[in-house]
Amino acid sequence: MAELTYRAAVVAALTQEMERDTSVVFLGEDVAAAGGVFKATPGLLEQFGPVRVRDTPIAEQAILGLAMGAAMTGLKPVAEIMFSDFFAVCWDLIANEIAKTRYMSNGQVTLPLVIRTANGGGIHFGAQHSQSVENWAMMIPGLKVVAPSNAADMKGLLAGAIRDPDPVIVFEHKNLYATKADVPAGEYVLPLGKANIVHAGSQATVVALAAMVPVALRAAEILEGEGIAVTVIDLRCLVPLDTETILGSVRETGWLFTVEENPRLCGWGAEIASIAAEEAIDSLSGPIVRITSPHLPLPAAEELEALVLPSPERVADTIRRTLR
Amino acid sequence: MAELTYRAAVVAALTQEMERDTSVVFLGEDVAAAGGVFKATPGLLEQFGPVRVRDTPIAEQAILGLAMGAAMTGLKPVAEIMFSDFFAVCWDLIANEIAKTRYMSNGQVTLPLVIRTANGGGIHFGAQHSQSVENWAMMIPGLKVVAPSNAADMKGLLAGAIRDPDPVIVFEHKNLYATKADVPAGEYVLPLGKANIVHAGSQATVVALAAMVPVALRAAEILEGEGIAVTVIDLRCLVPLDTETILGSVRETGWLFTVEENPRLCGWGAEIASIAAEEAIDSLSGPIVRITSPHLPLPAAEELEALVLPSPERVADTIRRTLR
Amino acid sequence: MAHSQSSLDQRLALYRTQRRLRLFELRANELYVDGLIRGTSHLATGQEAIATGFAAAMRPDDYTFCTYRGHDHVIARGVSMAAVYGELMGRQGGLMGGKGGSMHLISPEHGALGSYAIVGAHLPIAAGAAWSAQYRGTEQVAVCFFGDGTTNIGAFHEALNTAAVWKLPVIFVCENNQYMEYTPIGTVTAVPHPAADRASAYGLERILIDGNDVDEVLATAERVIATARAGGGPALVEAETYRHGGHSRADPAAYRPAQEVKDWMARDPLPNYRARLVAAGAEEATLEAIDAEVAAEIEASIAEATAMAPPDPAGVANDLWADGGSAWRN
Amino acid sequence: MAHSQSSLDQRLALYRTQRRLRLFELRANELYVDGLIRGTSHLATGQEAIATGFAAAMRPDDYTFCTYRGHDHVIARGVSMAAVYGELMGRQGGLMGGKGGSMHLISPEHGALGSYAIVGAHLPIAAGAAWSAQYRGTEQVAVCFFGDGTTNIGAFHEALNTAAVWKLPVIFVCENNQYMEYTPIGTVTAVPHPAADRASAYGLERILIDGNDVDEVLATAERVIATARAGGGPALVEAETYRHGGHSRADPAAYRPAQEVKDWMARDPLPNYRARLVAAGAEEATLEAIDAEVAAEIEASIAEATAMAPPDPAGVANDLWADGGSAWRN
Ligand SMILES: Cc1ncc(C[n+]2csc(CCOP(=O)(O)OP(=O)(O)O)c2C)c(N)n1
Ligand SMILES: Cc1ncc(C[n+]2csc(CCOP(=O)(O)OP(=O)(O)O)c2C)c(N)n1
Ligand SMILES: [Mg+2]
Ligand SMILES: [Mg+2]
Repeated sequence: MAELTYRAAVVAALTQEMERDTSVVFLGEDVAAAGGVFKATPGLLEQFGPVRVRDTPIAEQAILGLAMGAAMTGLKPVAEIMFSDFFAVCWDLIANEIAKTRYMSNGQVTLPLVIRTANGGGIHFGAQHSQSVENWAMMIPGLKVVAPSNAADMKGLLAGAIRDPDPVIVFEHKNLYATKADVPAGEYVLPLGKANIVHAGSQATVVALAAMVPVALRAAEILEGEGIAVTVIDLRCLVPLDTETILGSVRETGWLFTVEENPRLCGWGAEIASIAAEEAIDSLSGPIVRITSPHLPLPAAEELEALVLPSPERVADTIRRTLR
Repeated sequence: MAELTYRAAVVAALTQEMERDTSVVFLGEDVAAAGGVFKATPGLLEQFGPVRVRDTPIAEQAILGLAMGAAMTGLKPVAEIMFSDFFAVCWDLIANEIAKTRYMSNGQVTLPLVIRTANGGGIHFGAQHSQSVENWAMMIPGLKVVAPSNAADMKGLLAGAIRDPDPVIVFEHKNLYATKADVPAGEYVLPLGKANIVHAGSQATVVALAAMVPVALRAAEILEGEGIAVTVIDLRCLVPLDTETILGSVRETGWLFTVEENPRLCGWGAEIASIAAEEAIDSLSGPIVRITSPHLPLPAAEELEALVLPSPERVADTIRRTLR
Repeated sequence: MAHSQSSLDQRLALYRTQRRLRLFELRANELYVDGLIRGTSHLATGQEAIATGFAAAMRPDDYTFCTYRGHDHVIARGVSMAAVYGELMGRQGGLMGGKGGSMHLISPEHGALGSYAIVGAHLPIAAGAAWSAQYRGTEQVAVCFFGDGTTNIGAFHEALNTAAVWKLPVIFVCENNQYMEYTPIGTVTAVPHPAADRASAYGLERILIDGNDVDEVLATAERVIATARAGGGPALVEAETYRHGGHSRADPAAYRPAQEVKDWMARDPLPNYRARLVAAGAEEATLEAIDAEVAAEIEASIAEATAMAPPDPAGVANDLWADGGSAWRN
Repeated sequence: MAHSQSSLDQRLALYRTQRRLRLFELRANELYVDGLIRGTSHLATGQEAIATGFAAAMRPDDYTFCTYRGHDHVIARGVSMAAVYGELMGRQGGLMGGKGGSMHLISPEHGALGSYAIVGAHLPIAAGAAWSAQYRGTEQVAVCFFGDGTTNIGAFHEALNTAAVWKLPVIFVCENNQYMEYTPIGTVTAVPHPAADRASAYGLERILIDGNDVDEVLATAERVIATARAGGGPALVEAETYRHGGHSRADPAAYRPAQEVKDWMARDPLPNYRARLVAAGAEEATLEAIDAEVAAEIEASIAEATAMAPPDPAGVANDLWADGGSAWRN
């Protein structure tokens, strides 16, 4: 165990996998010489050289095309898209090419690649650099979707994503890069698709992802002080989705809340709510309530952004009001 | 009243609006001289001339940039994106620029524009020309979303979309272009955001959209033959969403089914299910069941495509099994 | 002259390939009319010399990337015509078991790394395969075919610039058949030659050739591929040609001036090449024998495909993931 | 010489504008350090001559499109500096009430049609405003500013080709400050001059100018704008310049060679232009008076902005839709 920041865990996972497998290559904008604009990849160029760690032009379609073509022909590329908002300029490569090619080929090709991207708000970057777009990826068949909430998961899940034989989107939350956690020092790999129960409580199930996990945990503490005990599930992955853990908990508590950073409509929580409303309806003691950002672009000013993103207080209030 | 095809209704609406408002202009690939690859816009070039009806290069980002810049400066552009799958190559213009600019500007600019696109499957075009992507648009704050199920609605809703002061995405279903319906002959404009109860029945509420409306209606007939009476709601619009009509019906019937052409995860039905599970939970007599395409790219072969898309039989079976 | 380089036997082989591609599509079109093939398809009738010349210059382990108009490019790499017919008919024995369809033919074992139906997408992907070859040091080359209309979309620009900067072994081949779908390329492009006139924007040589002359295509292909293989970087080739038919099944191509069609039909690569071979000393009998063998081969593959079973419903949810399944939950 | 065309008074006005832009950003940077401004911001210190020269050549009803590095371009069109400071500070009185932030400054009443933070996106949008002007017959021109790194993304290519084919009154101005974020442009671009060397790919004239010489910028701007206004179509201008600081608040710009920085600092547009005006007969006292007036104006606008109230929470859900609200359901 060593205490690492979330951003240091990114380098740790990339280093671990690049050391063990020379077919792992890494490319993106300002990622090599500069070590990434979020300083999440320093030292890789120095350790693995300019042939394996490459700076690209500002051309996201080229970046993902390079990654896809390389994955079709024996490499395991890790591509960085600087901000997840920029998925919009290379969405065809993600949604139409990378996601669909294996199925359309009837299994003739496999695409072992990872797309890393900085996702989410909370740092006052405004509407075009702060989106939470995990649902963009979740809705496309053929993509696996990972969103770690802490440094240990970042190391293990990014390593797991690189070893996974299918395309995996790894959402790194901008607002978590500076957070620290104890991270296993040696080789550390987590399987995709296993949620994590980060707080146990019998009265309600609260499902959260990435930066909303600490928010939900804080809300759980607030409620605990009032004698309300809730379970907090860190989903970790949206695809594969650990419905066993979610439904198992809901069947025990009878209440389901989702805490989503995304604007409301068609967020990942909607999918989970619909699954529970079909498969656990008899266990529900009351409404399924989604706590999300309102359906708005994210405003830039600190005070306005804070009003839009779910806060521990809003989460606690909503749960309190609903349970009573 | 005159019987028109769905594709003829597109021309009828465009003609009606271009005749009354010279600020309405129309652009896209092969739309002018050729009248569109789905033959939905013939005659417009001849009637309105090459200054208002323009063929573009294969450059979807340019098409939507032209539309957005024109909308910011006094025009009401209607842009065609030939297949909705191609939203992926211009997604930044749709999701980051067109949708967010009014809010980011604090209301200083208004974007009265329409994006028309051919959406959906059923004609064996394969995974990259058959997607149902209404949820792609629904999940982005700042976009209104329309998807007509018949020729009359196509004329009224496309006209309504052109008169709407905000960006509206109009999904035209490929598999409906040849269908016919009675369409009001004179000026005809429908408001956005009003769902339509197309079949009344007290035992369950079935919500459908676009090409899934005839599928749901056919299922309702099958069930009627067995003495099961269901209500079928044609949503018509996803944003604004007519939750009054949906929840009102669910409160009466106690059962909610969605019929979605999209692959399952984060489809529009998930959002509706989550709304009902929060606001109508006490009225529910059983599970909310979503009938969707499985979470797969759409295969090309006719037999395989038919297995993936929801069919009247599958809808009827699901409802029958659930209600008993 | 370019073709003096290749022997008569080689040139008879080039004739045979063009003949196979031509007849494959003419018969495919008839199978549509007969209702044996459904969905859509995009024929390259008239453009065979480009696929033929490049395929002849490629190593078996080189990579081909093409578009929805890709039957020729896939077959020219040695893929079974029966498997392609089967895919067009949507059969279990089709190249992709019916999952891909006409627009997405792919056969990695033949180096055919896919047919892409979103304009421009495969240019950066081809660059990626070339990057992989460069990284692995295999001296493989990727050849990427696309149309004139594709030169106006963003992905073209991103792929060309990045490939040039990274000196990737990729050949970008613009098949300029004069039209996007129904719109003449000249009306939507700022330069007369959509690819050749843009080579300088990527520091590349301007290469404009007659895409209906297989000898010229082959000579050019050999030259640019040799350069790329030796580490000299990418090339952008514009090959002028013409679609004999419409854009797709749905298109009668009525928008084309009669004189233009007439002029281009006079440049049909097949009869012209046949005449050139005769002039170069080939026996009529030899050519007729080739025609007959090709016809027999094609009828046999149609029969084989027609006998294939429809797709197995049980397989519809297979092969989304590498584990062979498509589960998104536990 | 270009500048002989403009009178001394005009040139003193150009000096004043550059001075206003320079001081606005130097003070903004200090306000960050003081914690009065949060979030991010991208300064254009060293690039003022480009915004100044073009703004001086534009008609009040012409359109400006710029990027996240857009303070100069918006202020040069006459937008209140207090309103811009207010937006950077996230105040209710800010240009967009705090909703947009530093990267999205917009003021239609001044012809400033937006600052865009996704590289390349605003090039086609600027073409759209130009199309609208062409359609309405107003002889307005759109001027679109972007960086060197932006020339390698797809939207650049689509916008340039389409604008050229439609002969749109739009001027594309590449501010080549030698770097994308931290990566030297030469290492990721296939040609030495990312914009100028690509003009021919769109049938446009090659225009490469010293972006640190406001007289040369103004002369070029007047020429290309006059052509566009007269229906002569678009232009692509590459103006060479240099960022004095890093890409954004987060960047110390340590990656830049000391000699390179030194050479470019010697080309700082402000002291050089000041010296040129003195040589041309301007009084030191006149220039000092301008400096003092600008300083006073800026301190006053900072005071005004600092006094602005924080954003009103009640307004957070306003103005998504034209009806002033953001309802997605009934
Ligand atoms: C991004 C995108 N836009 C539009 C289309 C629709 N489309 C399919 S083929 C085609 C014309 C392509 O023209 P060209 O590149 O010249 O190739 P050709 O068909 O002539 O071989 C168009 C516009 C598409 N498939 N993808
Ligand atoms: C599509 C996209 N990719 C990447 C970025 C991140 N990014 C912001 S500014 C920038 C550099 C742009 O360089 P240039 O065009 O030269 O403009 P400059 O910042 O030098 O003014 C990058 C890569 C972005 N905003 N949008
Ligand atoms: Mg063509
Ligand atoms: Mg730059």
